Amino acid sequence: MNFNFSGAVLSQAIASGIMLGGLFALISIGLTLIWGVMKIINFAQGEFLMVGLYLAYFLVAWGHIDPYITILVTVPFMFFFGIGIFRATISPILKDPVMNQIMLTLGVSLILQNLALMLFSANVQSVHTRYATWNIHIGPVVISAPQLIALFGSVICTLAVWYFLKTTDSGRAIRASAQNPTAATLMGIDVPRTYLLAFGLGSATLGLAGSLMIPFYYTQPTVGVFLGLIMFIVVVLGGMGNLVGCFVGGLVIGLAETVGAAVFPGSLARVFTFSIFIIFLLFRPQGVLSKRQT
Amino acid sequence: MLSVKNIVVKYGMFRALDDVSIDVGEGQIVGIVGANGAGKSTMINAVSGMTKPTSGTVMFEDTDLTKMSAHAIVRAGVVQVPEGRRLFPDMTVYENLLVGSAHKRAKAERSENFDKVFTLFPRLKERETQVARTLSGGEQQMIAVARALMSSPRILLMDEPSLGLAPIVIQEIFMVVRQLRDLGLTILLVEQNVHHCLQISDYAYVLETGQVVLEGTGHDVLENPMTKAAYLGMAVQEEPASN
Amino acid sequence: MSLKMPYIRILVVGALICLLPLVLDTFYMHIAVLVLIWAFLACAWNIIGGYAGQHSLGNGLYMGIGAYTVAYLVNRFALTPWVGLLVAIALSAAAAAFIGWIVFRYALKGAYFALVTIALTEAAVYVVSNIPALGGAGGMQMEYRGNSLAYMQFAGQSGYFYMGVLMVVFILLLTQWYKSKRFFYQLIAVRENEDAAEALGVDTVKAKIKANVMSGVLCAVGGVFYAQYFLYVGPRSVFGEVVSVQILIYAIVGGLGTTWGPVVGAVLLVPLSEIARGQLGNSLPGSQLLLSGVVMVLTMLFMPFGIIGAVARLRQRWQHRSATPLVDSQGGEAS
Amino acid sequence: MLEVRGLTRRFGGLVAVNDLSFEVNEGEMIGLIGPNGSGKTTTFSMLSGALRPSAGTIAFNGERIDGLKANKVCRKGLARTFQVVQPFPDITATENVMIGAFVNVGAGRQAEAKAREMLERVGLTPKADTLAKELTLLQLKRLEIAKALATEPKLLLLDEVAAGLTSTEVDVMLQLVRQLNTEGITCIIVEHVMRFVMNLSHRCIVIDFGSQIAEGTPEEILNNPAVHAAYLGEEASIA
Repeated sequence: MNFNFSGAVLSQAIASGIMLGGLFALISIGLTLIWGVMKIINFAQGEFLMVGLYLAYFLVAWGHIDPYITILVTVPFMFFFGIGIFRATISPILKDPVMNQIMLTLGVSLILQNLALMLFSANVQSVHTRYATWNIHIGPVVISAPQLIALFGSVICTLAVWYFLKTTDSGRAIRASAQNPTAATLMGIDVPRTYLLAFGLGSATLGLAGSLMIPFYYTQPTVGVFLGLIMFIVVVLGGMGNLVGCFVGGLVIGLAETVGAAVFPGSLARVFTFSIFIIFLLFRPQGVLSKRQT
Repeated sequence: MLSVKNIVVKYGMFRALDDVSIDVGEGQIVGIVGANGAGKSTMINAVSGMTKPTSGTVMFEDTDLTKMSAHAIVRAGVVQVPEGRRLFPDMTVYENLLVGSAHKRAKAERSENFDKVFTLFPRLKERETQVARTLSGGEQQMIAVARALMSSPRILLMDEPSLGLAPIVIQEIFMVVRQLRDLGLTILLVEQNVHHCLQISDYAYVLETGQVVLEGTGHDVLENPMTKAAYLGMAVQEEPASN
Repeated sequence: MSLKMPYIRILVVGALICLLPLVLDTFYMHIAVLVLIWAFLACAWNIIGGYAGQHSLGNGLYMGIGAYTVAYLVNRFALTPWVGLLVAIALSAAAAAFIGWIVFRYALKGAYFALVTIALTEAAVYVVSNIPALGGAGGMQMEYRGNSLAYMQFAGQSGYFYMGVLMVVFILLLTQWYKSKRFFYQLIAVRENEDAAEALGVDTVKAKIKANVMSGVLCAVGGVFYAQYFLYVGPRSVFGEVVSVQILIYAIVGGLGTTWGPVVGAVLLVPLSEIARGQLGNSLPGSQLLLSGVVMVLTMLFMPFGIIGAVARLRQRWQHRSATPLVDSQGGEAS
Repeated sequence: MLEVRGLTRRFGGLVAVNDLSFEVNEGEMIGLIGPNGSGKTTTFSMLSGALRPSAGTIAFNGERIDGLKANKVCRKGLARTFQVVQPFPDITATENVMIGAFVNVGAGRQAEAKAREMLERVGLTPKADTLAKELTLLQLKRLEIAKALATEPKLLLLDEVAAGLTSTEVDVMLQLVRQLNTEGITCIIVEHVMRFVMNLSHRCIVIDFGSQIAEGTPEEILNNPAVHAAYLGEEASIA
């Protein structure tokens, strides 16, 4: 291990960690809604992001559309993509044991991953936009502009989803259906439709993530494997369905990755991230922010 | 207003309701009493669409409720206050009430309904911003009733509102039920608490193992010795238990 | 039916399978060996996933421990794989006991259990990739030391084939034998209803840990065999999520918690995906995993109890229709 | 045989069971009754080890068993049935009972013989090879008893074995439980079907809001005004 790194390295690591954390928070908002709030299991969430990334990639690379304008396409597309997948696969077995849902969505993830492999090959794809070179210097620390935009996007998206859940009738219907589906039905809420809406929205946020990430990230058929696991880690850390917690959880994991990478050699930092996750699951399953329930 | 005809509900082999008919007239409180497992909750759930009957009809004025989904029945004005409250535990009192009035018809009357509910339950106004699960049992029951009222019901189905509450709170709850009737609401009330229920009921049915064994005005049923028998098993005890 | 019948069936099928090398060419012999490897691993997973109902998504961890242990010991100390096998058993038993103790003591269930097991097996990938002595990300090649049982290496595929048959027959006999034992009943009780199991005197935590160890050790044995066959181990080829999913998919498709389910699943799916890889591997990469995904989705949607479960249900329905309904003497109509 | 002192259980702010003390003697049949939500099932869960008491002690044959896990309590000879039947749905009735039998028996063959004997005892022999999920409610309730009996309990906790049964079925169940008692098994019965408890119990303990409000023979209980109030609601009128 290498402990004699300079202050500059550390401050850069922290800055990058915050940027990465914003990214992790952004991709995890959807899962917070789907799994955290609605308790729907979707192990293909990472592959949904992969779909969003590819869509954004093609719009930018082939359609020559500005990445931030692709949002107009990626978000609605992912909304209906999510609804389609939900209707065809998850919804019929929503009442089956949890394990069946896990297996089914793992199957979906295998399908999406390998379809992408067949159609787009295993090559790493990325786009070159004028944004890529925009950097902001704060003392010795360098921050890339697209990453900063993604961080802002993550904050805004978190607030938007929070506002939606808190203040609109549809948002409250989603929370009510999750907390007590029977009572929700008895209050005149069409619960199956509410599930569909929640899943669609959770998927749509990944369209947004795809568009915001593509200027500085890459895409590849297996890009969702690691990022999908990160989403689950962030949601658990954030405390299942807590949107603010999700943001904090994203930052924690982002910092763990970059600071870890400065300390541990090679990709061992990943092990550090996983360890944080397992320790949290065992000792503080209610997440970073929530108080322990008695 | 509500008329249940020859309804049969089966859980597997078990007949929870076996050819039961009841009628609820407009502006009445109709009580259904009976011991645990007599089929009272099944009755309520069959009306509100949560359980689909094997045979028989449930008519609400001119609509056949057995053909409608549960949430559509609520929108039509038949609203249940479920057993054990079933609040949305992590939402505030105010949010619980808002969820109650989320469908179109109720949304139009949302502000009047709020006024009505807060006049009936001033205590809920004070607790507006508290999370539902932190409230006492009695207060939670009030939220459940208030939440149902928010969806502009024409008939209210109440399933054991006194369950697990202290005697003084039970009194309060029954007073509210009577008040609601006086405001013109129709109520179907299912209860284990026989005395209270029958005292306020205009008409009542006694259920035993899925069948109506007695019916009449609340007063008549209360005075009938068979009512007690259905509960404590006193009359039956005199027979030899062997078969 | 005699009580010995299931054992005889396993032995007879095993013996018949031994005739296969007479008719199969090299390509199909390779597929046959793969079928045996995956059938063995799926049977091993079936103990914790099928019988105890704890769907571990991380059994690649134990397979990897087996494969890496043997590869390292053979390469570094020129030991015979048989010693490696023993060490692998010890190591995997320790790992499975420790992980089981932590996970089951804290009563992790459902998605949480799945996630922790994935995280563990994925963590193993990153750990191993960073240890130069284990070949890092590139993995380890093993030397071919000659056709000898002592080296667990064979010139042609038939040596591996017979060894694979022995292993699968062994694990089937073991499962069948255990089926009448207290331990397996306790596992099934845990799977079906944990509270009720506790109330009937079953120490559910202990039972699950034991099952995890049994399953883990057998997966490690499968890993040893895998390493000896391919003479190569790599972080992603024996550890990680994809491998772990592959281990369980055959059991799930074939029929969870049945003796033959994992074998049926492997026999049907492995050749399909290998042929897909052989035919389409160049033009359409990923076709074999795509196939796995489709099969998994269809299984969950239309026959969640797998092929064996579906067949049993069909047979039952057929019998029900032909038999006159029994009237229950006590459960008559309410009076 | 069983000595309960000051048993208390709180859930957050709610006191489900409050300072409950009672004794059960060998060979007795005790009815534990009270209205819905009065804490009967919580009491059972504490006795059987499924739930840890917040305070108080439970001694079984002179040995403290409070705080032991359910499987240990069961092996000491205290078995329970569940209010909501808890079968192992995907295996046969015999196999269900075998799991209980394995507490004292090691070999599969013996366990099976014992399971069949228990099924015979509760009158479920015709359904021995039926999957548990295909049984009717009455059969499941019998299975529940057979499973508990297979562990060879000295004390049996019966949680609402008659609830949901038709009156003919209640009679059948009544005979079965009485038979068990004459065979020397001590029982505590939680029950809503009053006819069932009143016919079986030697002694009844009545609880309401988690506290004991009366104790005595069935006749005494039936004539106790406090019990009437708890069950029927107070006679006070609503002004």
